[in-house]
Amino acid sequence: MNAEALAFYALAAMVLVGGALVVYSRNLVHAAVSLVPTLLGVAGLYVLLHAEFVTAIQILIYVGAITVLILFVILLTEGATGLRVRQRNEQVPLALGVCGALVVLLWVVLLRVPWGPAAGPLPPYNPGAVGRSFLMPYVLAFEVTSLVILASLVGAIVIARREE
Amino acid sequence: MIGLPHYLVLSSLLFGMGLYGVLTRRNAVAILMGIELMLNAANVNFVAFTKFVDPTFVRGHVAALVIITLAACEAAVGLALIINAYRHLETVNVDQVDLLKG
Amino acid sequence: MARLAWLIPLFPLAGYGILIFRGRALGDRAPYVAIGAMALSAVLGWGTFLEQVLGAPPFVWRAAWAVGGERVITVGYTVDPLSSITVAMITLVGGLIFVYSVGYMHGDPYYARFFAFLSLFCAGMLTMVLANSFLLMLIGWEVIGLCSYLLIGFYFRRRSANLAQMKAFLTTRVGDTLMLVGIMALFWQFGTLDYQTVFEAVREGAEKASAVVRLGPWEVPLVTLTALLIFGGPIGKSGQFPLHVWLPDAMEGPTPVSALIHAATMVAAGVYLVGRAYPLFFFTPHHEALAWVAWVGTVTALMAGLIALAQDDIKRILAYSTISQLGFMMAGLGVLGYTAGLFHLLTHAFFKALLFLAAGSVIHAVHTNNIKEMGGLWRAMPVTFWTFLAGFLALAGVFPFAGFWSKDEILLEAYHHNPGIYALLTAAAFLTALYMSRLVAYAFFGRYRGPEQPEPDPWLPEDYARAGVRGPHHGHGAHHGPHESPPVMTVPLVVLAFFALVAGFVGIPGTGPEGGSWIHHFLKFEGFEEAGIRAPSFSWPLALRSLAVAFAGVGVAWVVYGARWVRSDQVREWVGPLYPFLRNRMYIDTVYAWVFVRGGLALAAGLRWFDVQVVDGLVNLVGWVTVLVSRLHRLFDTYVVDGLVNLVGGLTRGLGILLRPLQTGRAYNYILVAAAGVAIIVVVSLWKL
Amino acid sequence: MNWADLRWLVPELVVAAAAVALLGADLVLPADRKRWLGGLALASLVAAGAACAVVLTDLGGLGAPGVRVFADTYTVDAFAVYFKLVALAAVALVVLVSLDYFPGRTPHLGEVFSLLLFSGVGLLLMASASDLILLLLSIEFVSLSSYLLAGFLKRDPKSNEAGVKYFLYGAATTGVMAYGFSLLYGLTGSTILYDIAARLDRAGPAAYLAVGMALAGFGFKVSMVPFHQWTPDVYEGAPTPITAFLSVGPKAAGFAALVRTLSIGIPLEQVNWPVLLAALSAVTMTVGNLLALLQRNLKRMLAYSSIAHAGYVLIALAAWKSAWALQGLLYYLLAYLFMNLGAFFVAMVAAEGTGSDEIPDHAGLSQRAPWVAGAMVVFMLSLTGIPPTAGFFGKFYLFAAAVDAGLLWLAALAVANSVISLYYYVGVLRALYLMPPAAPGPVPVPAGLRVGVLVALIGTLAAGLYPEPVVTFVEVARRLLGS
Amino acid sequence: MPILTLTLFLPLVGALVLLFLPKEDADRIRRVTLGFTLATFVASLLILPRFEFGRREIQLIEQAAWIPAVGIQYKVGVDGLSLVLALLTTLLTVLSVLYSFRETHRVKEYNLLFLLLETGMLGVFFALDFFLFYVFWELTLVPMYFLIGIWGGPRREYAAIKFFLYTLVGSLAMLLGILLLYFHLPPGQRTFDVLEIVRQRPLAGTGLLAQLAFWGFFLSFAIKVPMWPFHTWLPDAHVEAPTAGSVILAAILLKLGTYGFVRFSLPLFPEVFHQHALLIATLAVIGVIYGALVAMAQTDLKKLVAYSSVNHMGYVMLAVAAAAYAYGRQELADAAATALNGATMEMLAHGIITGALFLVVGVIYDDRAHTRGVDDFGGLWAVLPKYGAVSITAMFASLGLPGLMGFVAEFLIFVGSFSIIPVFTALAALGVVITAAFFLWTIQRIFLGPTNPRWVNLPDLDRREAWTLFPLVVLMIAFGVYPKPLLDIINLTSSQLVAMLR
Repeated sequence: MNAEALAFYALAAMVLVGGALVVYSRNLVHAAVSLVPTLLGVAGLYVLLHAEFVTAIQILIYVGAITVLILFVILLTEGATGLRVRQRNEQVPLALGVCGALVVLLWVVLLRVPWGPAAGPLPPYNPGAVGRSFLMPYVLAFEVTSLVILASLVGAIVIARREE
Repeated sequence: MIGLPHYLVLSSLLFGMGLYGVLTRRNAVAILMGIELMLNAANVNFVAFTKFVDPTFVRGHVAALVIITLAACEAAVGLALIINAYRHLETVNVDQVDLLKG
Repeated sequence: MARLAWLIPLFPLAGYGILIFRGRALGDRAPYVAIGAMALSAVLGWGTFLEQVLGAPPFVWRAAWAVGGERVITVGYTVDPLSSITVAMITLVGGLIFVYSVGYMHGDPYYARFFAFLSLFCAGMLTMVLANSFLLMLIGWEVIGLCSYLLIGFYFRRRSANLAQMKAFLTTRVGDTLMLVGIMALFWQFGTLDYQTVFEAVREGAEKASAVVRLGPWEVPLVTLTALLIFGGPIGKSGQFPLHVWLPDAMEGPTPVSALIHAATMVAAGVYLVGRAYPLFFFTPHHEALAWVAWVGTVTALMAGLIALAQDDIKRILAYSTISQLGFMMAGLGVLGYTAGLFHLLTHAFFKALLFLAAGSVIHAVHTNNIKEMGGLWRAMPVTFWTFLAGFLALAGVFPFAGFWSKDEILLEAYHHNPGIYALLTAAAFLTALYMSRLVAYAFFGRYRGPEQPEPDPWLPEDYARAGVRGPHHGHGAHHGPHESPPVMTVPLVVLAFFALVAGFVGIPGTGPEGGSWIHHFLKFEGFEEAGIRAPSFSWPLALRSLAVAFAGVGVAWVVYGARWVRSDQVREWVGPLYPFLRNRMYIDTVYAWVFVRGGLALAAGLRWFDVQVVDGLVNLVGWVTVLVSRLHRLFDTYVVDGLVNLVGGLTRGLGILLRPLQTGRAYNYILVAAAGVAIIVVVSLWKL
Repeated sequence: MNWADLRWLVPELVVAAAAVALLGADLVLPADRKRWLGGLALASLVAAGAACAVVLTDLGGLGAPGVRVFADTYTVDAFAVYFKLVALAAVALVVLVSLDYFPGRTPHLGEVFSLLLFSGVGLLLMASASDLILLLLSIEFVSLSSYLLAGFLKRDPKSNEAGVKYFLYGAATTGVMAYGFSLLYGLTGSTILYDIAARLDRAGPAAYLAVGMALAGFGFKVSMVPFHQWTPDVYEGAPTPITAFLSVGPKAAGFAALVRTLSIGIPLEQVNWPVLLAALSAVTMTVGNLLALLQRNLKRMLAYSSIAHAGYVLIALAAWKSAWALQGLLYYLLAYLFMNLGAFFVAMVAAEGTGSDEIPDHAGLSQRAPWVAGAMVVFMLSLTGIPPTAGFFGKFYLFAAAVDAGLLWLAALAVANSVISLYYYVGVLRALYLMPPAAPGPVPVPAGLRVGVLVALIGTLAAGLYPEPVVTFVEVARRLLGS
Repeated sequence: MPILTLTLFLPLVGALVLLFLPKEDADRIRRVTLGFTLATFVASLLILPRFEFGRREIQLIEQAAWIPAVGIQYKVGVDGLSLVLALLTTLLTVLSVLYSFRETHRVKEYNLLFLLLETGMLGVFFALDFFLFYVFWELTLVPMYFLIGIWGGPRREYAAIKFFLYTLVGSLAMLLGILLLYFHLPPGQRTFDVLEIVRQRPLAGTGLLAQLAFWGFFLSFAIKVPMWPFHTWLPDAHVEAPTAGSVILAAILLKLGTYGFVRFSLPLFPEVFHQHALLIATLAVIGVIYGALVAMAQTDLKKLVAYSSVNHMGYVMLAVAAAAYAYGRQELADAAATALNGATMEMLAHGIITGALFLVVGVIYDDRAHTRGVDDFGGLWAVLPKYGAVSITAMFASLGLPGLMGFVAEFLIFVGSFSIIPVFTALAALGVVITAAFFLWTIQRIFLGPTNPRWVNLPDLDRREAWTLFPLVVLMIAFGVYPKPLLDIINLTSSQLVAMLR
């Protein structure tokens, strides 16, 4: 087992355990905090996949912004932890079945696909490649993303603002 | 050697977990967290595919970046809606928010 | 003249039009319109008749009436001996009855309406007679049926009249429908309804092997079947067994109506039609259609004679007598006595109209129809009595009255062609004399047994007010017993009595060429000659035999009702159950009432139930279930569509209700459905595709 | 990038600029002039419409092939322009009626119009996007602004609830769709539809998986069963103009994106999606109609009916091999725009007049607002598919496509569904015409709504009576889709 | 002058004019409506001088491009069949509107709907393009729904929606049939032109598809006729509809079904129709006898007349089935033409007679007795002599009394059909007796017998009512006595159809 594999399995464990806690934890704060290792694990995977720029953004936005936002809201709404009330709804068994089925389905199908060979090696410094991509074919996506952010923020502020 | 299937299995498990969270949580914020897991699963796929299938144009990276941004926007919008609803309905449990049904 | 014959039915029709629209304004003058129109028709009718007598060739005129593809359906009229003599008879008898009605119906609030209907009737009858195709014949045929319906129920406030008119129309309609099917069959075979073409085709077809229709176990030649179906019409209209039941009830109509329609003309239309369509009956294999006609006629003659014996209503007795006489005519036609049957038709018209009118005069005087409540009238009403007597003798077949000649012809033909029928007809002739004598004895002899109180007028005061007339004029109330009718009524009686005496003279041997009678010469069927059938010549022994039979009938009646050597109730005891059997008209009406009327109504009610409950619903089941389900869910909406629609509606609503719980309002439920949906979509498409 | 390519984006740019400008103007304008914002929005939409016409001319008219810009990620063709016009019309009409609706209900008028325009931009992008990333982005753009709009009446609990539900459901389906897109990317190594089509041949069963998951996102946008369940709740809870907008704008754009994705990106040889969609179409129309049958709330009924109509439109995809299919889809969505917006507008009038969305409470509206009620007759008949309305011609097209493609069973099912739908549509007319008025006196009709109803009415009737121009347009749009 | 288009759209113009009249001015609305219907009637009469009586084909064709992209055009024309039915339509609309002067409830909407309905009905008869035909076909449903639903009796909502749903099922089935025909034309020649499709018979020889299309059309027309067992919407609709609505419903709308059978089913699917002709004849005969018997059991006058419609339309269908059964048999051509003539004649006769009957019922129910129970009356003839005369005439016409129009129709149907399907026809002839029975019984219960004292003060027909009924009675008698002029027109189409079927 080489280092890559070792790193992969460690990160995978981190992601999955974190994810499980996010999903299972009765204490919502715990759940939110568990997001951090999960998202960081995913960031680690990005490193393994040579996606350094994505890793950076993942850590910045996800871990830095989203998780904090979520925690905020939990603290604002459910009396900090949400422990007072039942967190799980009545469709657990069904959900388990559906999710299990879906995962098995994904495995059954995806593991049989003869995934296409790479058209070449990754470019040496891929933040640059990402940048080129963003500026050349995906300039429109880039610009639209900024519009989306603008619209979301404006709307979120209007909605979230407490009115007199 | 860690290949594409490894990543796919991992992402599918993450996806399933996220979906499970979405499906079993009563709390809207918790559901949102499940959704974030699903989006991360998709992102893992995108980035993994970039390496193994489309290394030249790194479109997967672009997609992942876009999705991360969208996730942020969703979180902002969603949490705003949830907070506002909490102010008037005094709950964030989805099954207690049921003026509309039938 | 013949070219103008189309006007003959049009005059009364015009009269009808005028009377319907201007009748009330005309008031008491209304009859003049009708009589005037009738007179014009009579002039033309007699003109054409005389023309034919003088040897004018038959005249036919046609015009297109309808089209079907390349085919043209024509209507038109024929003037030939048969139609012209019948027209002459109708216009004469009709005109006299019109005149009589002026007196009889005077003061009725619907005076004009009465004459209007009579005029329409004459128009229809004349159309029917002059028609040259089954189509126009059928039109006239139904119009007279309609008028009969309207006139039977003329006193429309009377329940009994209403029932009688319906019975009449429906019973004859049964026959008419059979005839309609027969006409359809004719059209199918020959593509036309024109008499001439049809008859020629029938004659030609007679030689060829004709088509055969399988009716259950029997195979019937198509021609025969057609002829018999056509005969269905005459059976209904001419009151032949088994469709005779309506005719006695039809006496609910005013007496002139009984005389004109239910004695002289309309009921004879059936006989006329058989005569008119004689080739159709004759050119059947072995003349088998004619055999049927003969037997139906014979049975009718006998049956009606028997029933007439046990009736007390003067008009009813005459009605059964009419049925019986019509049976005679049919029998005559059936036993190859073409001329004999039609001859009897003509003579019968005169004396039966006479009898009815005279009976009307009696009723007018005594206000009852029951002969047991009359008596001794010969003194009070001499003219009526003597004319009635003339009619009676003619009917009974006493020499030299008209009935003697014509009835004898029939018996003669029967004797030659079918001895069995001859025997039965002789018995019927005996019965005729018997029941008529009974009638005369009860009504005119003995002492008056009538009530002092007349029966109530069917109209209410407001009817008179509405019609602008003063009300019943012939002084009811204080009444001094029976008295003679006014001249406007008695004069027609006298004229008719004259014809009842002389009309038969045209049948005296030697009046025609080659020693035959004139009527045989004038009215003859061409087919006989070709087939080598010769009419038997008059024979005195036979004539005397029938005369003896008539006298025997009169004699027996005299024994019981005149001299009363044997009391009638004793006779009643002797015959045991026969009397109630006959008195109740052999229970035929009763059976019909149960089977057809009640049966039909029950069937209708049953089907209505079926329609509402089953067809419209699949209901009691589904509708009930739907309602129940809907109630349970408190979702029943006021506008659920019933019927099959209800079923569908129920199912759809049910499905909707089943789906609805999925709409919980909880987002995570929805997402579960979506996720499961994705899984299912993928699995199914991978599995199936 | 080539700056000249921007000329194909003028409509999008105009609307986006206006949206941003509105935010600025909102800060400047005094409270009593805020209505001007609506005017500005309308003006920008009209300008964008004009720009669309210019784009069409630049393309070389109707008959010319489309252009692909930004390395094939964005396709501007007649098909796209058609949907852009439909989207602009939808937004414009909704802005028009919002002018009467929102003042007094929310102080944030500027944001309402701005968000409407933003989602308009999203719609324009959806119509043209030929790249998965752009597609995802534009769908999310529309979605995010829609979540906000649905929950915009902050003090109305129903609106709050609608916003939250819509958001949770939409975000979840976005997650599924994103995962599906990632698989498509992995299978082909590209996110551009044209490349995907060329390289999908190695995918095998995985293509079905990817398409199935992607359908979740599209299905959510067009209210296809089983991704429909948010529809009634959100439609009922959202402010009515927004409901009206949701029922036509995102739905039309969703169909545009779905059609483009499937027809360009997924070759029939790899994924037999018409059969799949035939089944979905059947289920969708049936479920929608059956549930609509039970509704007494007008908005909710229209929500289910909008599910049913999604089912009808899906016939076009099921009958894809027929030349009539896409034309039918294009025509139907235009018809649906007019008739459904019209129905919602009348619902707004009725709700204003009677203070309720329940159908029985609208009894006798024909006496109180005859013209509006008369228009409702046309809309309901059109939704049922009775001539001479646009809805009929649309159904005619779609049924024809089904018959042409040999899908008689689907056509028969659609017929049965039309009959069921008659029942509840006529139920509305029954209340309006057959019932005695619940209260005396005329119902006031605000000016904006009046114009809105009138435009919808004219559109419904005109497109039904003389569909030739539209027919010509859609025929060309079909021929040139993605060529 | 495009006379057909003018006739067709005059009522629509009238409807538009009405839109702009104030609804309070009921009198003016009524007069304007009457004016427009009269103008339409005159316009329809003006077709006659332009019509070439020697030509069997459809003539006076007026056409214009409508949606050329898919082969849809505006194309109208008339032949004998549609001409007479159009005349019937315009006449009866005038009379209905005249009768409806009594209506005081929501007058504007009422008259507007009538005008719309008239355009719809005329359109069905004139249209020569399937799409156009379908548009008009559906256009007749909507106004009728409202007429029943707003101005109807106590169960009006139920009856209206039942009518609407039932008939919509049929018309949508027909739409699928039309589409099947269209798509079996060779690509490039696809058109909805009726004449072209009839000429090509695109589904001939396609087996199952032709069957499906045939039954699609059948369902639509059979519901409209209505044939047994699709008839149950009819009694409800008739009973609940306002009088004028019943008149139009019975006189014209039912004819749309039989018209469809003759105009489309026969020439389009001769083989299939031939194959199922006996089945359809069976249904027709059941309708005849069943309708008559159920009518006999009714105590509601309107229901009685409604079921008598089932009975009479059964005759029409019998003739049509007979004509279909004669397909391919040269020697039966004339019989088939006769039957078809009879069928068309019956359509007209039933229109006129049943129209009159419903008016007659309306006269007594709407303004006088306010009851339709047959047993509530008695002796009315004494009180209302004019009314009685008209009613009795109409009833006798309905039961097929010679000299009145119903007879001509039934007679031609019988003699024509008997040559083709004798047993069925003979059975159907039984219906004549039952029809007679229930009408006579009705006459007896209403007009004859002792007068019910409740009604002794009822007024007789007033002038307006007389004017509504008078033309119908005149027509009944005129064409009953001499039907040839009418038959000459009708025969053009029948001969053409028969020639086509050889």
